[in-house]
Amino acid sequence: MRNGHVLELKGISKGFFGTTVLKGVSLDIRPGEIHALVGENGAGKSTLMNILFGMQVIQDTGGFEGQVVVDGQAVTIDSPRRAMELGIGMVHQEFMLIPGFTVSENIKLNREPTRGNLASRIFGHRLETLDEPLMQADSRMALGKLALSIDEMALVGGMPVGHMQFVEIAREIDKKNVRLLVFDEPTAVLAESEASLLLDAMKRLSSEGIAILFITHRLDEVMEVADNITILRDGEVVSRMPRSEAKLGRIAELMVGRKIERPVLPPRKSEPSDEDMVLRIENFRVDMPGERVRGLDLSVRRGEILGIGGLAGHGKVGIANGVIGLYPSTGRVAKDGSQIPLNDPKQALLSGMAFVSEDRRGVGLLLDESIEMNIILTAMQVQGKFLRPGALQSLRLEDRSAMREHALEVMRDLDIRCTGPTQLVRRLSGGNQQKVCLGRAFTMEPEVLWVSEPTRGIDVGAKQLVLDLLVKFNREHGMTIVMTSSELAELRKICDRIAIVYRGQIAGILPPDAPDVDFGLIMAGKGAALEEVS
Amino acid sequence: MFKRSILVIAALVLVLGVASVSLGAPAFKIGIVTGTVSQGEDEYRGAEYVVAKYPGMLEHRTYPDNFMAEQETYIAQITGLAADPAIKAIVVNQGVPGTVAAIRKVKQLRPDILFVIGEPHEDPPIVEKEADISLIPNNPARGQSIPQLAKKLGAKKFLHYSFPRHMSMNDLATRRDLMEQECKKLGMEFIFVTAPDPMGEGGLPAAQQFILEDVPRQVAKHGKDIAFFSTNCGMQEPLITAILKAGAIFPEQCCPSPTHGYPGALGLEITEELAGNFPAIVKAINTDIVKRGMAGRMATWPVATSYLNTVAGVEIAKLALEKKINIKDMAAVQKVVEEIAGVSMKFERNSEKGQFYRYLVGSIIFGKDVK
Amino acid sequence: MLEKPTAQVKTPAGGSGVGISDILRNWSVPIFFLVISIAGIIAARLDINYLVNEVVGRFGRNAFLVISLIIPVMAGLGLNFGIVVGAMAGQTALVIVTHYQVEGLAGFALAAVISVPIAMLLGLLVGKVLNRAKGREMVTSMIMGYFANGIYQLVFLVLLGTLIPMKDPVLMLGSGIGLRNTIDLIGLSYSLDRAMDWLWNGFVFTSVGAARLGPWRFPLCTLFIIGILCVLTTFITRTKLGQEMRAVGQDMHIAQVAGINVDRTRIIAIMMSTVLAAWGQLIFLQNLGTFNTYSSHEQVGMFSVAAILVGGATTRRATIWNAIVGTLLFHTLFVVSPLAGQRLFGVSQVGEYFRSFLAYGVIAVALALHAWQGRSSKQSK
Amino acid sequence: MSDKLRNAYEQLGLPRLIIIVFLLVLFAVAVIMRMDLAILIKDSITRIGMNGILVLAMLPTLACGVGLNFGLPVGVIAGIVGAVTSMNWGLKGFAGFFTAMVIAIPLAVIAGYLYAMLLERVQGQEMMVGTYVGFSVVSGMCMFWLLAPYRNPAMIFALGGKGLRTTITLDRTFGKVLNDFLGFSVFDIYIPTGLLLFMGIFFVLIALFFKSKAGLAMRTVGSNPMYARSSGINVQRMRTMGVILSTVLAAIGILVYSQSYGFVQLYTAPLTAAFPAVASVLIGGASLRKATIGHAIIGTVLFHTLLTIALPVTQTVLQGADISEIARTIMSNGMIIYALTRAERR
Repeated sequence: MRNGHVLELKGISKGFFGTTVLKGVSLDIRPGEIHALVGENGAGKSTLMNILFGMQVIQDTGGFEGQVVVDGQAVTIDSPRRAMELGIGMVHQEFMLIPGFTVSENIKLNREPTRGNLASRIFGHRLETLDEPLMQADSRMALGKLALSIDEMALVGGMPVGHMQFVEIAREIDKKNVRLLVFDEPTAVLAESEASLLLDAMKRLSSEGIAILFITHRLDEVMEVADNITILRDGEVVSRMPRSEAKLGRIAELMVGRKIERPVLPPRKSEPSDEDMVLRIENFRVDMPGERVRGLDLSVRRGEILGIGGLAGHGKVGIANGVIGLYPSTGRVAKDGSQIPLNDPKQALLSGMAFVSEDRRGVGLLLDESIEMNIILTAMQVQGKFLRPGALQSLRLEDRSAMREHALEVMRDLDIRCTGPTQLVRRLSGGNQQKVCLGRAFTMEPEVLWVSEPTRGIDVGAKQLVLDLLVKFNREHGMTIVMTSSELAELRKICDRIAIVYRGQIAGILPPDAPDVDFGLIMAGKGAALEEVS
Repeated sequence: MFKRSILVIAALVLVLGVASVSLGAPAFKIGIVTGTVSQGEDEYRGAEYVVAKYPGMLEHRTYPDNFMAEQETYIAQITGLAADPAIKAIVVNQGVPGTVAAIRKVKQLRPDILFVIGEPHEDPPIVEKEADISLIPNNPARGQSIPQLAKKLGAKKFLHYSFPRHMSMNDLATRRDLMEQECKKLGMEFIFVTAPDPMGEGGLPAAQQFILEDVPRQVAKHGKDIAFFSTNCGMQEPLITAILKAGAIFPEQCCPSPTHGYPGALGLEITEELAGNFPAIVKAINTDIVKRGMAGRMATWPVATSYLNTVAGVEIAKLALEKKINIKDMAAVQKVVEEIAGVSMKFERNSEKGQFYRYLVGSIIFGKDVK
Repeated sequence: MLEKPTAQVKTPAGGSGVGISDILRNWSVPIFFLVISIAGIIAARLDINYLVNEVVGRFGRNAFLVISLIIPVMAGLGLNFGIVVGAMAGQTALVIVTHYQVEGLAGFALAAVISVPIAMLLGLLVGKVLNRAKGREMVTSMIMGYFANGIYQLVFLVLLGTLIPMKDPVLMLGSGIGLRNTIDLIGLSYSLDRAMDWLWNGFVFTSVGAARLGPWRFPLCTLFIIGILCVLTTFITRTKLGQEMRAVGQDMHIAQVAGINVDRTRIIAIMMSTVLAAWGQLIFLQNLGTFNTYSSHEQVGMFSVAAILVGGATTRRATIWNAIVGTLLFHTLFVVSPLAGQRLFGVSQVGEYFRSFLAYGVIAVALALHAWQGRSSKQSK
Repeated sequence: MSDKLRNAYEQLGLPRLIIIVFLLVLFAVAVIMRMDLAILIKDSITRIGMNGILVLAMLPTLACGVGLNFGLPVGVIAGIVGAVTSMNWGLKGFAGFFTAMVIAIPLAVIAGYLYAMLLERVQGQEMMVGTYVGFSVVSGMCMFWLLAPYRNPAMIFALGGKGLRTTITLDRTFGKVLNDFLGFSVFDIYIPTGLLLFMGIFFVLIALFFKSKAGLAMRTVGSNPMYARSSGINVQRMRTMGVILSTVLAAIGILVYSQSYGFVQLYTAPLTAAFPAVASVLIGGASLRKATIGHAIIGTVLFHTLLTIALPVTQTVLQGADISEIARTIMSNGMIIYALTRAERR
């Protein structure tokens, strides 16, 4: 520790397929420091972590530029194992825990203390007996550091998520040489009381000299524990400050605040208003793992583009999935005054809605089918389009020429770049795949279009095209669009109103030109504070 | 007093009951184990016949259809029979693999039980050591008699269907080699053709299909005067069908019997008077074959060997238990078997180490020997 | 600022409940089988002595093979139909031992030793193939059995005596090429089963005053060895290696991230299973006393898998108790059902068909029950 | 041109190329050995025709995501019951054949529905359960064959006088009705026109079905159940339909097979129906995730040609050696393993 830094990142840059994700990011952390790294989704945080942990995906995509320095020594981290050896631990966002194992087995996974025995002397160390008492003692100690009394013999399986998070942390601090711990949005899935416990634990760890890199976008937490704060936006460090100089509002502004020039959108004949609601959602609950909706009320104006924003895990994605019937839901959804049966996708689609899923490859596409098939299939199944005449509805044959004609039209309208309508969707780029998804929904000619994360995982140029398309649908066809996105900036570009979801409910609805700080505060659950201020 | 009299009466009833049972039933019982009809009808019907003939004396069991896989179930069937102390002899027909193991298991606890095995599949020297008597058509001798019969039927060539698993049975392999020598001696060309194994993954249908296709191919290649022989029971029916169609020669089945393959291949209508009546069935087959213009080109044994094995096996076991026959006396055994078969036969033992009897019967040629 | 937490985090209810409903849920399949078996015993009016003798005998023959299935399940490979390959390795060793006429317990031990390298090599190959067929291990291992059978026939029926020099008129066919279809193991017969009978006869009988514990004959030493195997299997689960296997079995991805070599661990699991299967086949055959050169191994996989499923194992979870209970119940049913079928229908062959209908149908239903439970428990979470 | 070649190669895949080359070698050897090519070709054609629909029966379950239908015997038995009943009434020729079909299809629909209900509960383990269901149903039906009230003297056991024979000849009823319909010979090769036509009709019908609304829905369920759900398709109903369709095709398939074969095979024979069909469709290039009519056709042609000619030709070459059957076992199972280990890598 010649210069007193545990870790220094120097000028890290990284591009994926020509898109720059990180631009000259530098960062340094001292022992015992809690360093918060804040930024929106897609700001480049996870890529940075992947680099830090030598994940395979980085090497597979051509490596990175810049230098990683640990204890003043430049190092090459080419595998998670190497990171581990250097004393860098990671508390994963999705739990890397084995549900069928006990707490102590998970804490000691692949680092189990063993004792030699007869068999191991003959067949090698892998046959050494597990030292279970020691495993349990170590686990207890690690959990003790977090001031937590979890039964180390309990199965992880049925535990509350908060406990799993602590087990994950205990595993990292149990590593004897650990000096730097990375917490990747650890509180996203926690209840409030659990979250505050976690923050306490982080402080305790730092007081023992362990450096902590705290990735989050819950700004109140940052304010509570961080020593220093680095703000990342679009792959660049936009600001760096000690907590003493930081203000919540300022951070929020820096984080989301892009010099957004809201493009001048084409005008409408008549602006949507509260007088004419196309959709009313009341006391809506959706049981979507990780994105639960808990008793939400929302109304959608006819002809508007409504944005739904909010942090991951708060249920913004669950709304569309629930309304369309993919996840079990309860409550009331009424379109034009008539109630839509829940949990039945067919009814939802027949009522004139369409859905573009956030899970493009999982739900949105048939990867091994042609583009045209992907575009027309839903409309064919639900509305009976593109079928030749026949007596029995279900045995009517596909109408190839109508399909082809329509597919070509959609491909032209949406500018899908491909070798032809019969190309397999798997071979398309992310952006073009997304356009196929939009084409699929568009073919339904819906009155209300639900779009989830339309720009996730596609490159910048394609992002703009997709947004333009949505505006075009809206303006030219009068289509009401409800767009869910983790990127506030894009919501603010095209939406008429933006609803922010917090803990499964609408925390507030803001105009797109509301100040950055307002968005930041509502997202962070400080809507009440905002109201007081205003 | 009252209580006591009831006890006395009860005891008396019990004693009488037991006595009446023991008086009515023979002093011993015999177990028979055969395959089901889907394996082969003859052996099963033989068992039905003796069960009816000696009411109350026989316990009939069947072994699993896929006896190769369920060997343990097969063994359990036999040891299960032996668990009944009244059982003094067990007749097994056919002696599928596992028989030797079963005999050994039984003899551990019940060395007194007499075993009669029909058509043993396992290696003769091993069976010979364990089974008290084995009955089987004389396969090595048939290695000479079949080509001779084929020659008599006008064959110029002789074709032998089999597959690796059967060719790993020593008797069958020896018979094949003998056939080849005999053919050479008789001036006939010997052709060996591998067929798919009916126990293979394609199962019996694949093997049968092969036979149906291959016979016309061979006839086209070698002419009509070719005799066919196959080592597998399941192949007999399609073989006869194909030969009838192609006009080739068929000396006899693997297990010679008028009811093996012929009724099925000919689509024989089993009317009331035909059912179970061997002479009538033979006549009906004869009429049909003559009608199809195949007189003098097809033959078989006048007795159903599998049927005979079951019936004769039980008879010998019964006589042996009644101490009316010495099983080591080949002539005496032969006499019993001949009586049941109604024809004379040649008997032979495998070696002096045991009673592994092989028998040979003269053939009947359809359209010639049957009137 | 946030308020300080008032409630301390509570520990979750420790351990799993041992209520009757839990027992019913975890052991529903064995209980189902038990009921059917008891119904069968009543219907068949079976002699209990015979039943005990037969079931214990079959347990001794099969338990080892069934237990050999546990380790691959633990490592997430599902039920290993590939133990057929292990059985072939065991048989190869038997051929060698019989050829050199090593008899008795020494012969058995030698066969056990010889079978190890063969089984390990074959297990390695099977493991490599299965690593390329992740998610389809069971179907693949089943086909591997058929494939290996072809190779086995090639070696012992064609190459032996031609490419592989061997002369043995007792074992080989008259032509000098290939093995006969039956091999007599009289020299090895009961060599293991009875290796400890002196203990029983000399010690137990005399000291208890020659009181016979029923007219049964137990394969004492084999049962002892099975006991040791159970201990060993438990031991493996307690080692580093066992822990790695369990981790791989539960979640390959997490195991990989934790630095465990997933492919290697899976291969080791298959190799262990194959070696155990080879020994299991040796035990099976020494008890039978003869072996069918070309078919003894064929159905080993099918029946062992059925047994462990009956014991309540699933493709993802199998314990020693599943194996033991399953072997006992499965074989009870197979001992009882032929007679029960016969008694019920009066005609022996109808009884036989009824038996296989019932036995296989029950296995299908048992599998259905498992999958059904698996789903309902997932939904309840 | 080279692009076209490469495209064709990619479409075909290495395993099929190997088999095709192997078949060509076999034919070449047959020519060199002066074997009767006409008969070999004729047998291959017949064999393809009789097995085609059974292989086709694998497609619906693969398409709807249930996997390989190891429970094929369920449908096969329905077909056999139809055949036996029609024969019992003494119906001859096409009347007999179509009566058999008319009886078999509703039976297959019912059996398929029940089978599908079972499979629906065991998602993920369909293939294992199917195998055991097959065993069980076949054994159960053995009792039926023995005890069922069929009394036609041409069908019952010779000695027992009751119960159906293990194989029943179709000579006098509908044996070869399809094979002989419009049959003719070119260059000594007999073309079973009716058989090929009938098979062709079914291939076309199924191909059309997969282009219909229901067929597309079924395919969608198989390739991405979530996409299907989000398109308003009832996933469970499509899976049930797939299983029923497969069962019905198996019933029709076995009738076609039997009439060409000339016998109906009862008792344990239906057990073996599944394996060749599974092998064919896998060799044809189908995977558990994707199977098309093309795969079924290529698979049927390759596998059954291989089965038909591999044995006689190797036979002629290796005069007298036992190796031909063993070689065939190794090759066909090796191909299946190859397919199973490759499927993920496309």
